[in-house]
Amino acid sequence: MTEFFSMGGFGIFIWSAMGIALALMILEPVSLIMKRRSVIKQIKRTKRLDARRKQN
Amino acid sequence: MSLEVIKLQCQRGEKELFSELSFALRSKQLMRIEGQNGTGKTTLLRTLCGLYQPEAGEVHWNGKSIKKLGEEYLKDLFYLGHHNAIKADLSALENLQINTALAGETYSEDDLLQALDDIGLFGSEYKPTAHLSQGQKRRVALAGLLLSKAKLWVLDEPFVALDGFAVKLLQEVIAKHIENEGMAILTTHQEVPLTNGEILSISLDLNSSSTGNESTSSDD
Amino acid sequence: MTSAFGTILKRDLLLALRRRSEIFTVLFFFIVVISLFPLGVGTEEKILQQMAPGVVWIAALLASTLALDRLFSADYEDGTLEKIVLSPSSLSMSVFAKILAHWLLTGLPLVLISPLLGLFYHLPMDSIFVMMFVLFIGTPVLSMLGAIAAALTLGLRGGGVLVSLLVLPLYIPVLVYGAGAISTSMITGVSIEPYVLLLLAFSLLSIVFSPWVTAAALKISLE
Amino acid sequence: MKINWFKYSAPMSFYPLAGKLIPLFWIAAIMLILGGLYWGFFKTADILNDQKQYYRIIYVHVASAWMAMWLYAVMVFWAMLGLIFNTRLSYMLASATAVTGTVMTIIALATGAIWGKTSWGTYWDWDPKLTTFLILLFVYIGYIALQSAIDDVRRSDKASALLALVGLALVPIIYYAVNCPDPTQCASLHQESSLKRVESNILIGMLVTTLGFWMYSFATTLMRARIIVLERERSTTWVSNLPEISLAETSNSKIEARTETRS
Repeated sequence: MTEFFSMGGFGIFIWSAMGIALALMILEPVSLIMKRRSVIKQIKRTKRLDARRKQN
Repeated sequence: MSLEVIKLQCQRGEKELFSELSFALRSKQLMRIEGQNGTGKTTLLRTLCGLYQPEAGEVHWNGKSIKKLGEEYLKDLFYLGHHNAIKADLSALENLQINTALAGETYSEDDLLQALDDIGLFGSEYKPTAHLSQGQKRRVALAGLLLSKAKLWVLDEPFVALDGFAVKLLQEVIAKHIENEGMAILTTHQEVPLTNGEILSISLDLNSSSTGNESTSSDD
Repeated sequence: MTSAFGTILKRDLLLALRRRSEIFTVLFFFIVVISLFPLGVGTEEKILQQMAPGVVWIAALLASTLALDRLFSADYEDGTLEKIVLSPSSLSMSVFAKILAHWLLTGLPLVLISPLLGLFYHLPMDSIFVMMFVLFIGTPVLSMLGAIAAALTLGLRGGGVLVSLLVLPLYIPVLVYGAGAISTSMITGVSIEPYVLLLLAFSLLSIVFSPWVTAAALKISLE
Repeated sequence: MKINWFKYSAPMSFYPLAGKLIPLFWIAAIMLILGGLYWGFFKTADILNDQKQYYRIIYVHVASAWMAMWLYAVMVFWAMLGLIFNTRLSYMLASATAVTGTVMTIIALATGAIWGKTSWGTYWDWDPKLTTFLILLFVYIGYIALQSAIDDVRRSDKASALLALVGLALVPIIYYAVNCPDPTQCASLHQESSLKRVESNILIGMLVTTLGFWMYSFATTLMRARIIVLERERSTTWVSNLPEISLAETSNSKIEARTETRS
């Protein structure tokens, strides 16, 4: 197992390359989900304000 | 000569300014565009000049789309925007000469000086316009109107910053242009009395895409 | 057709004449940047000779982007740009006139002052002539490509920095071959012809296409 | 069968369609990337001797590098479509593609630098390829910067589309300049990068991973495009009728109660 992870001494490089790619490719969709939530929240807020304005 | 606006729709950002706007303008007609700030008067004028692409609809000049006419249309057009289109470092005379040359017209220096004199800039012809007052700068821009051979004048708030004398003068100039088979579109609150011609008016309202088009004739 | 071209060219030169300081600012920026390098990296003749081509070109790139910001924005602010767009003549030609004036005012002075800087860097006489020549055929590309970026960023907040960001990467081919030609000229027996031909090709291509693209960009930005 | 393409060019019909496709792309992306890497890590062990183990970086590096270039082409495609047909959705897709393209370029650069350390012993070598990707990154960033500097949506769409086109015209010239700084000798460079020389076993892993990266790019681009659609069309009725936007009954009555007590 350790032999697999060390990859003939190149393990640190290989795993850090994979790690960088993985980190960025997780960060991107996560940030998109968060952005989507905040946009929806914002739209809802304005909609709620509009609804209240109509009531008064 | 005719300008036709067909089902024009314009928007700024998310906001729709107007839609389904149609009207026609012929020789000897003057059109006043009314409306509060932010209703799209300037955008409409810029659309008529081809500076702004409408969301939908077309502008026709003599039956042909201005997009297709291109330079052909620009030859017949004089546009005066919010800015005076004059260079502060150049004199009134130089500015006038450059602006008429850009419009494709050449005049002798005497003609140019005469126009500046007529608009009340006698004595300031050779000064850099940076030293002129706001009203005088506007006059330099308007001096171009005195010389312009364009058939269609599109003027955005032409009376702003002018004093009583200049307002009267400009009214006369526009009236004369209309009488000479010309046409003009302007945004202003100022009355423009015509002796011979027709005044149309359009008003752009906030939150409403419909436009009233009543015409008042002062022909008789 | 040509009247708008001539009018705009003459007008821009006249305006520059009234405000000479703007030309000199760019020129002195160029000189100052070039003079700072030896102070930073040492004054050894060998190093300076080796660095000179790159330094001269990078200083030229920076100086030309510095001036780009004002290329259209002055006309935009006082409304004369609309006058030019609405003039019944080809907008590409008018734009070409503006870019040509811009090059005459900011590019050409750099070419003319460059021999002095060649002396700073101990360049041989032949290389100084080569440098002047490649600057002469290369700097128009800078003005041409720069005009596109200047038109796209017209009237934006922080437009000046944005112009540099957009345009500096696009200058790379000119930098590579412009500096390459000067370096090669210091090696005896190697022809600089390929470099010159490539630079000429870039120059011609940019002169043909840039005014047209810039005109399209201006129309977009004026809306 | 005739498909009404213009129907899907409208944000209103695009939004729900994209919403349905995104999970599918995610599933495909995860499966393909894991499959490709599994193949690369476990099925090619016998091909590589210990000195060549670092070759495994290639799966991610090549996939991201290809995507960085392809996504630029995709972005230009949408930008061009927008400029020609003036469809709003094309511009939205163009700007949605740009960010994923930037991420791919960064991954390609980072993994490329690590690859460089293992094979050449240095992280950065001004290798023509790495340099080109650095410039591609600058171009992507310039595109995004221009877009975010312009407030007016219409102008920002058109201006950035034009910039993307200019970039497309110039990137090959820049690539040539970086590749052949000496115009008399550049034919000799980069022969080794052709696919033929790559072991077919490794190639399979590379292609499968790349396909997975495509799916990933589709998924993130569509996600971003949906957000852009929401932001730009927020004032339309179809957006406020969306299930995710509808105000739940409970929260509605809460507000009513609150307003009542206040008045």
